[in-house]
Amino acid sequence: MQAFLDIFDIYLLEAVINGILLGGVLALLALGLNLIFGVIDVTWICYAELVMIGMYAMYFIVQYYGLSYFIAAPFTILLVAILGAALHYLVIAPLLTAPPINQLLATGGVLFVLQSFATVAFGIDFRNLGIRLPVLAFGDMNFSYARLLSFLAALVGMVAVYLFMTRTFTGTAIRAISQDRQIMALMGVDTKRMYLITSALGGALAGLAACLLVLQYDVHPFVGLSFGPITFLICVLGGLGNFIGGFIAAFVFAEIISLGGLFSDLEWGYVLAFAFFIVMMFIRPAGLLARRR
Amino acid sequence: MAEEPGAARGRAATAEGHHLQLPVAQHSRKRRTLVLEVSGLVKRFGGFTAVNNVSFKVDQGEILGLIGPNGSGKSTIFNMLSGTLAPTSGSILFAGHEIAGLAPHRIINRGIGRTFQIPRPFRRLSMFENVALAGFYGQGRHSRIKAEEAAERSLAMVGLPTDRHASVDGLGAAGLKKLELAKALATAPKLLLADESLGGLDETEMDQAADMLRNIRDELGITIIWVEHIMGVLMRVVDRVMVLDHGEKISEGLPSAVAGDPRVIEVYLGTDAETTQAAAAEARRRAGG
Amino acid sequence: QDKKIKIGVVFDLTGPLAGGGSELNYVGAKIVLDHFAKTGVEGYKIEAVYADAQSKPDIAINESVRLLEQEKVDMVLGFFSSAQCVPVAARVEQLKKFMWMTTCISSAVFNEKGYKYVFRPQASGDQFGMMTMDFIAQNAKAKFDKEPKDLRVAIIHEDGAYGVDVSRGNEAGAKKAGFNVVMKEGYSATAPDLSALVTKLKRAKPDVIFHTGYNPDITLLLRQAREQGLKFGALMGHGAGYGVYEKLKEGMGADATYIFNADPISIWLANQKTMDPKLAPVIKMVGEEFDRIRPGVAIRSAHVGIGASNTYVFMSDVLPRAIKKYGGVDPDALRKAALDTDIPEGGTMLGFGVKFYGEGTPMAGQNERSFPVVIQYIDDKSSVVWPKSQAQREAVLPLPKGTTYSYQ
Amino acid sequence: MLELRSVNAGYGTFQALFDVDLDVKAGEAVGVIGPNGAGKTTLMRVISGLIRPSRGSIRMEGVDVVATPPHKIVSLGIAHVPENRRLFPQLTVDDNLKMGAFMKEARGHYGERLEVVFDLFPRLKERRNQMAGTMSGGEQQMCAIGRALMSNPKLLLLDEPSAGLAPVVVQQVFELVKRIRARGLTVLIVEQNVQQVLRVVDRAYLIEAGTIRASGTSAEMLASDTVKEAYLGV
Amino acid sequence: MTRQGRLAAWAVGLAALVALPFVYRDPYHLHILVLILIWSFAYTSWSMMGRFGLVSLGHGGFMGIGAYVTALLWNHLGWSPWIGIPISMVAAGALALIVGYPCFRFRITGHYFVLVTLALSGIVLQVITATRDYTGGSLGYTPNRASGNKLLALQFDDKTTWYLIALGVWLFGIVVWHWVDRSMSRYALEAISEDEDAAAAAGVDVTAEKLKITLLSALMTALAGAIYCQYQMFITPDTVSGIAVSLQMVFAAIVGGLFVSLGPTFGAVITILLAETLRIGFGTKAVGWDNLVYGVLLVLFIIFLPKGILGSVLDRLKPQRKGPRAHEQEAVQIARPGA
Ligand SMILES: Nc1ncnc2c1ncn2[C@@H]1O[C@H](COP(=O)(O)OP(=O)(O)OP(=O)(O)O)[C@@H](O)[C@H]1O
Ligand SMILES: Nc1ncnc2c1ncn2[C@@H]1O[C@H](COP(=O)(O)OP(=O)(O)OP(=O)(O)O)[C@@H](O)[C@H]1O
Ligand SMILES: [Mg+2]
Ligand SMILES: [Mg+2]
Repeated sequence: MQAFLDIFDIYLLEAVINGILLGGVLALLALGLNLIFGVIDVTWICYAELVMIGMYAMYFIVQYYGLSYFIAAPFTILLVAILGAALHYLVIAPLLTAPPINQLLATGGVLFVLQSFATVAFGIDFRNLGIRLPVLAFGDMNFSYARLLSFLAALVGMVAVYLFMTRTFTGTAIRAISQDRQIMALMGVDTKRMYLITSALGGALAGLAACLLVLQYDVHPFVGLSFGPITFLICVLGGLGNFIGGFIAAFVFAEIISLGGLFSDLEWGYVLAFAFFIVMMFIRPAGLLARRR
Repeated sequence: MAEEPGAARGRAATAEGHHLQLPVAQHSRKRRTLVLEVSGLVKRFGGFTAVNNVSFKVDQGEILGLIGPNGSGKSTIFNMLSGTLAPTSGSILFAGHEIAGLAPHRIINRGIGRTFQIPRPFRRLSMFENVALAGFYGQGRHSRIKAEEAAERSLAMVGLPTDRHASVDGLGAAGLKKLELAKALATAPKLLLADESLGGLDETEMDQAADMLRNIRDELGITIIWVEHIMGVLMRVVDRVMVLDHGEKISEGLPSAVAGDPRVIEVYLGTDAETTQAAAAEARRRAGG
Repeated sequence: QDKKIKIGVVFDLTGPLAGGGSELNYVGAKIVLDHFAKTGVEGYKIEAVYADAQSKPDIAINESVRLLEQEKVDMVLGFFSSAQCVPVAARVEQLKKFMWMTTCISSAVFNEKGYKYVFRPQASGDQFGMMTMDFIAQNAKAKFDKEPKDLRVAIIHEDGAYGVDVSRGNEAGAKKAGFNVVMKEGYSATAPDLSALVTKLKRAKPDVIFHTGYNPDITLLLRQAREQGLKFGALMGHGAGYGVYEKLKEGMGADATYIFNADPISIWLANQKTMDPKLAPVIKMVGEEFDRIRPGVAIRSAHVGIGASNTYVFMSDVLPRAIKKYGGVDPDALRKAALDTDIPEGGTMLGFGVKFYGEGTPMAGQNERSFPVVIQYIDDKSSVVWPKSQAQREAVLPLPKGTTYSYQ
Repeated sequence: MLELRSVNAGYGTFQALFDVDLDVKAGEAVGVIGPNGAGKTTLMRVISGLIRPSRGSIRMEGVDVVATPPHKIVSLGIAHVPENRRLFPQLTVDDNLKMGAFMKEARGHYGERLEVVFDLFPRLKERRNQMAGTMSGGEQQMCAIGRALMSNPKLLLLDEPSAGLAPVVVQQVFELVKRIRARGLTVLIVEQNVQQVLRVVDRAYLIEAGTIRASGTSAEMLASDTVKEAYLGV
Repeated sequence: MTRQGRLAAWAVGLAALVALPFVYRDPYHLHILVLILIWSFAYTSWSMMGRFGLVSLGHGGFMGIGAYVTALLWNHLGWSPWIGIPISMVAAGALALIVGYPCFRFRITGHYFVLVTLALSGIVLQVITATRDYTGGSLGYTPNRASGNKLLALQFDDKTTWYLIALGVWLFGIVVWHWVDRSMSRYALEAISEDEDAAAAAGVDVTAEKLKITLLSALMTALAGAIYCQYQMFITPDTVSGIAVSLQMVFAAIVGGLFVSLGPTFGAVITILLAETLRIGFGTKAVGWDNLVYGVLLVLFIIFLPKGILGSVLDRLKPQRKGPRAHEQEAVQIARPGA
């Protein structure tokens, strides 16, 4: 009983809230991927590496050119958006009719390219933006502004993307495109343009994530590896293309990592999260929010 | 080996002659060997009831026509009979055994074959392999040789080439429907569920296909449930008709009776009623003769 | 015919470990090798063949095998990560070739392996861990005003070979000193979030945190610690990430001040008065070369010195003896020469002496005279604070009031 | 309105259409009949730009269709209801209809058009939030026609609209074709259901093995021996 | 080529391969050859199911289990790999069944399947790391050197022996591949990969067929892991387990060509040789460029040779093997499985 009470202290609450804040980070990352992977059914294994490039962009614009963070952010978002569009144009477009595994592979190649490009161009050093935001303190509990910011961005981004996808014609077309590409022309949709728009949008969201991540993490060529796989799992756990589901899944995942890590070694938190993912796939194969058939 | 479609037709014609002397359907109905007994079948999708408390029986050697407006639940019933969907409730007795909710491959091994409304060929396999696959697995994975024989027989029966390497890609709508049928036949079914085997065929082909179905029943003694919207052909072939509307059975009986049922005319036949009745009458004439 | 020795040099120039210090080691080693390449050693030409292990053990194995069997090098030198040293040492021993490790510190490399051809002048990981514990043990009463059993210590480490080994030393040291170990935990250096760890630390309320990690996990941990309001009395780092002050400073700004770090002493900090006088010009040379290659670095990393000094020991002591006394550079000559090595304290740029444990002992091949030192970063300078013999100033302990992490 | 001159088209090395000439005048309903694999669907695809002719010209109200990119052809006023419906199965009925009104010109009239379509197909209104893929065949056909009407086309291409529909619905579809015409739309319709289609259209073409074999008014076609023998059988 | 001709070609090729180490003794090259053979076997094992659209990113897990279980049994219990390898294979097989059964039962396909298996390899990796008191964590693990019988311990010092072992194992993989290719199961699995419902309607027990091939593939992959461990005498979670290894398998198999028996082998040859040459070629002068070029080449291969190198080459050699398929994509969209 005593052991039980020991667990329910203020630190548990802190861990819960930190889980939520980590969830914000993950949700932000999952947002763009969900658009690409979930909605238009294109596999960007190198998604986290786009974020990495974005983080470098932030670092260099802020550190080298001395521009303010808020000027650097739109630049970065634009840059990664262009990168996303280029990725589509150069790599994905020729493979649209090939099996999805070929996309996985080609973007896997891009992952190598981006990592080694970063190594060659920016070196192997870990770089830090050096901006340290204040901390919000509630008694014994403290929360970082950087994470609150990501949380808010994720929330706003999720709502915006959701509305865009469901309310606008372009959004609907984006959702339709993966289901029947050939017929899109009959609707008056320029498929190529639609793909480019979506890819740029996905890239822009990766850029947004980069802007906020750079406040919390060091940049190095391999930073993507810490996030890539989890982000994919989150998209699927929430249900592909389901933005609200993805948002919630990010929090569920983050809580498991956070609380699992509180009670045991950090790895077991991950083991738990992965196992949870697998089990959930069996129980709710179409995502957390889907009704069972 | 490859048989011309015409050849199949020729054989169908002989079968018809044979039919006149010994009406199999008539004969077996007298003995009343039940093949299928469905009672209280219900299927819900979320809050929507697609099939509502449907019960019916099918005799050995019978061709039962299943008709009804679009979305009335015909394919859903087929899906439940063949195991693709599990019923929400109700019982399905096939040859005296409960099969409701069994896995599809179990049901096929028990002897229920089906065709899909929209043909689903395996494009990575040759035509022959498509059918041989069904022959092997549909008959309980016994012998590869037997499966290949079954494949040759079924392909010949529907009038497709039995060449082992012929690709599926060359097939048009009619060919795909035939392939569906051949696949179902290769599983050596006792009961065949044919879902819109005529859709997309031109009129000559429709007649051919209808002959083929009858032929299958007469020659192989396979019981058939047939879903179709083309009344002119359906009514000529079937022994009995069942009508669904909004998931419920609204009429059942001999083609002529059903074709005259005002409710059926209202929800389903519309101005087609007359032609349908004519076709039904022809069927009766033939059956009665 | 030319007499020459071909040396295969393996470090990580790409991948996560490169930034963690491996590449700086490489620079140090290369400076020394280039230096000797100009003059040659005892009439032997020096030819170094470099390879990049890409922070992956299997590539380290492949490259070593290739250098030995394809490039026909006479020996391999280098290696930063213990995860690479363990398998490569086994391979080299199997091939009966000679291996000189400059860096990787895990005691698992030697422990009970009975190697004959593998040598390491570097201090082993558990020594690092013991050293910092010893330092705190000697200061507990004076600085914390606590009995050892009341002093709460937390041991956290990245879970690679390096972190695990150091933490073992920490644990042994804590036991010896009689500290209250309130927490001991490993984590993966690539973990995207360490807030759970920080929460656990908060709950454990340690006086001193013993941390072993690379970068960026150190920056991440300390950033999250700041954000979550973790307070403590002192933070003891153990080389690797803590050895690169630049990065600490970049990530934490002023909070990097007062952090301790156990490492072989930086060659530029070593007490030159107690050192063999002929080493001073070498230190100067390495420093100038380094500045030429990497201009504008505030504190030259200890990693450069480690690579340089440990390579220098081989080039200036072992190699000449092998040639002169044992007639060549074949593995057996090198082995015998290494076993003869007997450098007193103060005989290397890192301050320690060199004498290898002999065959038959559990740690055969390990330098028995090496030791790390504890330094403290204060106002962008690092100063040795322990051991007493090397100390350059009094340690600031515990963290002064008003600093971010101070629990006072 | 629509004018095809010696159009040749095919798939890869396989040629499906040979020198096809075809005219549709404004306000007319024209049928295309022919056996399976004759090239009817190919003809429709060529008109709506899904495949490019290898030779020949296609003009819609004088505008060269061949030179127009496929997604712009809709704005010329051509809407195509493809064979087998080709709905977006994972989108709701509403979203499918929305896709029909994707064109800039059509977006403004989205509300009105939706009402027109729901008026024609009340069933769709009941099912507006159902995934199109889970609807029955007939419902899907309604949705497909509805989707095409959303763009407010001048010319409607229907590829076997009655396939798989219940007799009443088939009648409704043909009724609908009449009503659509009454609204001033021009219709080009491919059908297997020869008897019924000849009752609604003004003129028809018989196509076989990729070439036009016969053409004429409905009455002429009904009387024609070629047609009779091939289709009206019995 | 006729059947006899092909058999003769195989026989000659094999004889040459067997003779090779006795003629050509360069140890480093033999080392690379052994690695190529072992990895070829692993990639072939992966393609066993990969070719049927069952894209697994969990094979790193199976490989890790094969390697670690064998080594752990040897070090802690002293059980010879001759016993340890079968046990490790059983363990990997059991895991494959535990995860595979619900996956197939509940129709987890496509992206969902890929990610479930990805999570699986993540779990294996983390568990190996977390149980560091036994497995050495990310430090890696070394099987103890045998003091007695080398054969019993499956430890050999000379490369020729290893080369022959690896060759045997690789050949075994190719034989299994052909055996599956000829079996009725291949029809079933091809059918399943296109349309599960239709396959089920043809009488195929979809779950069982998928489980069988998954089991086979997992067992073989575990064997590959164990052999790799015995040869390298060292394993880390990163080299034999986890996502990176799984991805590597997919890469090589696809680059070589999934649908031909020698495709994965070809993939291993290409990827390993390419990586080695690039690394050695660029050396330490242009650090990072090797992976950059490797990545670019990978992308180019996939874009221009989508069926894999060997697959595309064979296709070009006999173009009309299966007729034109250009319109395939147009036709498949009509009915999605599960709709
Ligand atoms: N998976 C599903 N989820 C929700 N509703 C479904 C699903 N499958 C079918 N339905 C609905 O159930 C009803 C019956 O469908 P079914 O396909 O059985 O009709 P049908 O009688 O075969 O029609 P048709 O003649 O047009 O083929 C339809 O309204 C359909 O929308
Ligand atoms: N995508 C395609 N690739 C290759 N050949 C095709 C393709 N689509 C159709 N064909 C071939 O082109 C010819 C004409 O086909 P089309 O679909 O136009 O016929 P149809 O008259 O519409 O037939 P149906 O009545 O069956 O719909 C047929 O021989 C068919 O096999
Ligand atoms: Mg139906
Ligand atoms: Mg057609």
